[in-house]
Amino acid sequence: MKKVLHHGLLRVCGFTLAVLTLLSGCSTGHAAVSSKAGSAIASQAASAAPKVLRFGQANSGEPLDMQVSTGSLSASIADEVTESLLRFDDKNKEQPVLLEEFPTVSADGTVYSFTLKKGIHFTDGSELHSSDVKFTFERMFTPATGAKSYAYFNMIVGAKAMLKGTASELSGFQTVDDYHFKITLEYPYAPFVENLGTSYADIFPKNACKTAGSNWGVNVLVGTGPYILKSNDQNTQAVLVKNKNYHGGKVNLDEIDIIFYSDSKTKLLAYENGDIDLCDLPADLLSQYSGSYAKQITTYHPLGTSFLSINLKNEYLKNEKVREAISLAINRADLVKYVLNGAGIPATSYLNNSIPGHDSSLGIYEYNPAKAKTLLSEAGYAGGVTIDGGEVRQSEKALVEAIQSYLAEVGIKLKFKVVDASTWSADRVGGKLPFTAITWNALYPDADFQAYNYFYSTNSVSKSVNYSNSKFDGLLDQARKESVADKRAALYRQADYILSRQDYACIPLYYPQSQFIAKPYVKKMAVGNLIYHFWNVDIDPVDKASEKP
Amino acid sequence: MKKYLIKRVLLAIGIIFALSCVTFVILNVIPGDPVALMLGDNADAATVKAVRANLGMDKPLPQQYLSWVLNLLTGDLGISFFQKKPVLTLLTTAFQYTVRLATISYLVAVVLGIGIGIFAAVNRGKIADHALMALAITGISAPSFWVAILLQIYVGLQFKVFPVSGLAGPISYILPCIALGTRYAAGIARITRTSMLEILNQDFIRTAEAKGLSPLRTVFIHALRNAMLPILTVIGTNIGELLTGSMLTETVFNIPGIGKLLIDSITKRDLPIVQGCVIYIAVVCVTIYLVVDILYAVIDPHIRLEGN
Amino acid sequence: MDEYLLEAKDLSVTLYTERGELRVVDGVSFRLKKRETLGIVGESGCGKSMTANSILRMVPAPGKISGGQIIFKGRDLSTLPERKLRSIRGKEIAMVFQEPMTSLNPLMTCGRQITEALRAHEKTDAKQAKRHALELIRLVGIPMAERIYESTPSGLSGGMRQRIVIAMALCNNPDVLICDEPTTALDVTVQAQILRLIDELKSSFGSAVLFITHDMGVIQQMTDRVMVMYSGQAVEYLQTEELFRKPLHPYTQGLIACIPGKAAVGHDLPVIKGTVPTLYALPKGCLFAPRCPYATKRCRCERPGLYGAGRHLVRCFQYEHKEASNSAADSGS
Amino acid sequence: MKFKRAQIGAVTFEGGYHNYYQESWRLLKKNRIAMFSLFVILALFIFACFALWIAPYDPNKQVLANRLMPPGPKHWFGCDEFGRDILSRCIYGCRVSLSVGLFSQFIACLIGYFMGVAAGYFGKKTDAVVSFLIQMFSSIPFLLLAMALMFALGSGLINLYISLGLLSWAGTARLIRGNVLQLREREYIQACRVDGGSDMRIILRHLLPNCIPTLIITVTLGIPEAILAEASLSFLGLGVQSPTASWGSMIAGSEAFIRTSAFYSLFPGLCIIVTVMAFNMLGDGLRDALDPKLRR
Repeated sequence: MKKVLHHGLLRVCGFTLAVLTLLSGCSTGHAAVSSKAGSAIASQAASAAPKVLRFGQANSGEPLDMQVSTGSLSASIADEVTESLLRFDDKNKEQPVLLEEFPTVSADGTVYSFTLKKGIHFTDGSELHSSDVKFTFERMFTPATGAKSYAYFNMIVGAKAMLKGTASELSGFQTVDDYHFKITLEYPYAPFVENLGTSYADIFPKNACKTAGSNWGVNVLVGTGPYILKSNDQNTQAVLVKNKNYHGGKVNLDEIDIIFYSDSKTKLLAYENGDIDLCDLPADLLSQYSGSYAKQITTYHPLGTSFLSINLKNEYLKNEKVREAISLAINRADLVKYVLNGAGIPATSYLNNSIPGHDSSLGIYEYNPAKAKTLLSEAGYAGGVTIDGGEVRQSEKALVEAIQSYLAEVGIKLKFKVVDASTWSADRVGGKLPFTAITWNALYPDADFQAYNYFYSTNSVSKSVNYSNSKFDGLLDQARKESVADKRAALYRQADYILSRQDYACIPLYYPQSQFIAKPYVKKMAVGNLIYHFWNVDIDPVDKASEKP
Repeated sequence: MKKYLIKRVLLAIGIIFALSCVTFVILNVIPGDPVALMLGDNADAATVKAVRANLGMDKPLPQQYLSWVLNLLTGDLGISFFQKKPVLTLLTTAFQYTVRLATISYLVAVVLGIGIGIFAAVNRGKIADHALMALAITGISAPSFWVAILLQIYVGLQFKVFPVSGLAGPISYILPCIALGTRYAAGIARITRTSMLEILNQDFIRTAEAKGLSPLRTVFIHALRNAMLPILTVIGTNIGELLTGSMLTETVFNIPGIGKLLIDSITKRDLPIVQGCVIYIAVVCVTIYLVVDILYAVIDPHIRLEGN
Repeated sequence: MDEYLLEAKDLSVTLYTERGELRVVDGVSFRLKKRETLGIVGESGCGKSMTANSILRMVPAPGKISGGQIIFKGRDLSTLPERKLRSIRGKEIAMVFQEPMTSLNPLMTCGRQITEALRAHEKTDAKQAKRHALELIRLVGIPMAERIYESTPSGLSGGMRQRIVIAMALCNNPDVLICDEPTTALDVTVQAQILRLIDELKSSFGSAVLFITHDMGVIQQMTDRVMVMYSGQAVEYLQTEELFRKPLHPYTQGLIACIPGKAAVGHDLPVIKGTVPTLYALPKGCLFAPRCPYATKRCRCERPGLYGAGRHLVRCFQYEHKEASNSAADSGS
Repeated sequence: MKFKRAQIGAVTFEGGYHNYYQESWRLLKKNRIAMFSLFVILALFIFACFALWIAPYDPNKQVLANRLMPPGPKHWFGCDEFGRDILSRCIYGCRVSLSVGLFSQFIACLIGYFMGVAAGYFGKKTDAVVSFLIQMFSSIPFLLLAMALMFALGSGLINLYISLGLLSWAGTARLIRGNVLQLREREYIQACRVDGGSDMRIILRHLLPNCIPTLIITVTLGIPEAILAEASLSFLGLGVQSPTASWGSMIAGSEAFIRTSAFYSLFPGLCIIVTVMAFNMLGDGLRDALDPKLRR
């Protein structure tokens, strides 16, 4: 007995030793999670205090190099530091930023000419030249970079050769002088200028980026944007400070602290507790806050559609009648009202209602369980069907559970697993997933992204959809080359109808509404489409002082 | 002695090696692919393949493992798939948080647990004893993540004094430490009480009383010292767990410690980090046990060095 | 009557157990003069140790002193505040216990356990305390006092440990030393040594001794007067010499008869038939009646009082008529 | 959490097995807390077995109009975010928790016994290998391994049994090994070996009965650990499959509504506490009753 006891005593000694060693080993870098500047404000007079916005969001866990990263979380930070040639404003309208004006396009739609604004400087002091733009695109197509979103730009002549490693220069990029350059495409591609306005085309300074090497986007990020990346530990927070020489005019805030919260409930608790000034409010928490915090909540409608993504190679789902029956069995109005706390608009077709090409004349999909049952027996499944093997991410769990219950009423039994994102991604890319739910967001108001990237026959395989309708594909191809906006919209309207009303190749559910919650002293905050931009936001020091007890 | 030492060190290395091997296999067997996730919802099979090759994931598993081990021997744990940072840096940062949280909450748990245990033992059979022990058994029975959530809402937000997340100032340690420490405090209180009762019934306590010593002195100097040994066994065996097992508490309180890093990395299949964490944890645990066992053998020569 | 150092008056101890209240000591009275040795003798479970423990109010947990007084130097120890009582424990009244193997703290050096007792009552510096302790260790007949002083009890034999306990008890020059079966757990040879030690120290320290034992030989050797206990009651008070010469109570007679050597050679050792009654079910009449060879009908119905005169009191109806006007309280005179 | 103090030594059945267990049962019966816990556990088992008849509603039936309805006469525990009856889900959740506890510990007990016996009985290389495995399994956090295994096997009840069972055998094995080391030296085992009794026979006929008290205690104290682990895994979304009701997943689901509908979180939480407490207290009682050292 005594022997055993001794053991415990010694174990404690051992532990203490180990801890001491470790503590002494890692005593550097006491990262403070909540902002030190926050407390500084309280101690100073309101007027003299620096304006600091504390923004809470999930940690992307990715670098801020938007060629390597894809998520909106990274973009919300990166876009304040690095800018693309053009950008989409809070109302999702594209505006030139680094350019004097919109680029001009040749008659055949393949050559674009650009004029850079003069006197724009990166925050490392170097001036923005055509060479930086060229470097940016060449970096994107160099395989070693590991860029992930090159598909938006690989119609540039020479891009594919670079990606294959057979060329080291982008032949479709012609530098005219320091401020003028031309880009040639392989074929006419209408959304090209829009793609240039996304974060994926952020322009990097050639020298700074080369010097930083593998640290680019990790510890170092230099751009032309309104804020400078002061620190980013990728763990607790990133700190941005004002770029005093911003080419776009005066910057309102002195500092933005982006504090990372992996759990949205914790984030909202921190907001309530006053640890942060601003954060997004997910739909599942809306009912908790819509009462007492109604005035602090702002809603907006991102350019997405939530739908049940179904695999047309599935034994049952390949039957069009089964697909229509599924659509008929779902009460979308109730779904939005109860499951989403009203944060959405019941879908009328696949394309989001703010995207040109959406047909506003269509009504909400019919809810008719009886008809669904009839269709099901017409399809030969009067006894019901069991569709097994679906996978759903945690974020869509509640939604699909509700749909599961609707479908059960008409005799369609859905069986699914809630899996983590990496399992889901891998299984979906494999093309074998029978069904799942997803919200597909466009980067900007154009139907090409929503329709082409998901349902075009070659793309739909890796989405586990396997939709292949030559008429649909043809309409999309045609629209890509069409430069007249109205004509394009008409083509998409037609394609959308085939996809979602005729073939039922997906079961659109709703157009999501998003919301953020901000303290009353946060002024002029607006979000256009998922990515948070702080171009206009300001803090009212007087309001803020009165907020503090 | 020397032989024993060498044997133990070799065993420890063997355990760490075996663990790394098992982790590697498990992580490569489980479904899910970091690359597909990395590429976002717009991923396609061709890009996935290209990026996999870029990360060296297309090579056969034994080769991947071998190169990982070779790098490990040079102190290189690799680069995170997602964050693109050296795994070692990420680990040391995260470990700071975990160690700080674990040490503080465990110290509090030990002091509180022993205090409560003694108090209950001295007041055996009285209402205070029953109440405290009922509390203790509730403490070890309540799921810690639930306690954490309740604390956040009903203590954190109610008083607006304690930050509900993160580890910034001393005050922000209070809630997570309570959430993490309760279970251990309760367990320690239970064993302390049992052990103290056993000792308080012994003859030498009566001798001490007969000497005219104060009750405080009798309880703390005479009884506690003798009762301490089983308590320390419990304290010792839980340390490893605490240093590594606060995943849920860290998640709820948004503390970027080892546990959270691990959960995040597992869900993303960020293999280098997961591997690194497992090795790190195994090294810490195995080292603690090794040091303890060696000290044990040094101090008490009677113990059979061959045995457990 | 200041010649009495310690006086117990009608002392009762009750155990409050879940199954009911047990009177383990029932109205016991005795007196102890300076330098005198009083023996308490009886079978195990008769309440003699409880009596000893109750003097310093050290009755273990479910038990409590439920009646009577313990007068020590004019103060009633049964009601004295705990803090004042502590200044008497180990200082003016000290105890030596039955189990030397477990009476010492296994994790503390012997020296420290002695100095602790010293310093609990006297403000002396560590050096002086150590000197005193070493002196005591030598006094109780331990060779290599220095070494023992520094060592924990783990390596010591029972006899050695008991010497340490005795040294500890005597360190503050107590007026009364309570020895609760100090030799029971020891070998016969060691027993004799310890008894001789107590006897010597008793005279050199001038303490009165309350000696509890079940061993009649020890009683004969050590004590001046004896109280015989049975089932929590005192059944006979008498001078030690009388105990062996002319015991009156049938129980005492039985005890004496049981001493080996007293019985005639070639006969089996006589035994007292039956066993001590369980405290949960005490007989209605005389507690000894079920085992008594002389028991009458009356013995089985009524409880006898203490009868007799002066120095000799007996709880037996046989001696009722010899009752004098004095009560038990006179037994010591 | 390793607070198990079930280190009871090898038992000697002086008065025969029968008397030993009779005596233990007598002691256990005297322990009011343990008997009360036993009663609670039996009640929980009845709930679990007859959930179909006891639960007032179908646990998966959604009535969106009843969303987050507070407790009332129709729904005693209220309704969740899909309008499902929380009481019914708690009753069905009992099934998950108890079965996870029982089956995982049964697996652990089986592996632990044979591993421990192999190590203690055969000694030498077998012992070295088993001791290595025991140490390996003890030097990595339980929950982490459980998570990894759940990822590997996929969520679901059977997988929960397997992964929790595979991970909690080490403690049992260590205790059994100690028991067997003591027993091996006993005369009758030696005699049996000399007589040429087969190893399997000795392991099953002679060693097993002596290890049963240890096994009973480790299983009883292991069940609450397994229940808590299941709750933690379900909380992380790695437990049972949707829409199966489990207390852990209910707490996870309730987290979003805890501010306005505290009852939703409260009931499954209390269910866990009561169940775990009952097993812990029964385990304490069993240990006191079965441990010969504690017998007077």
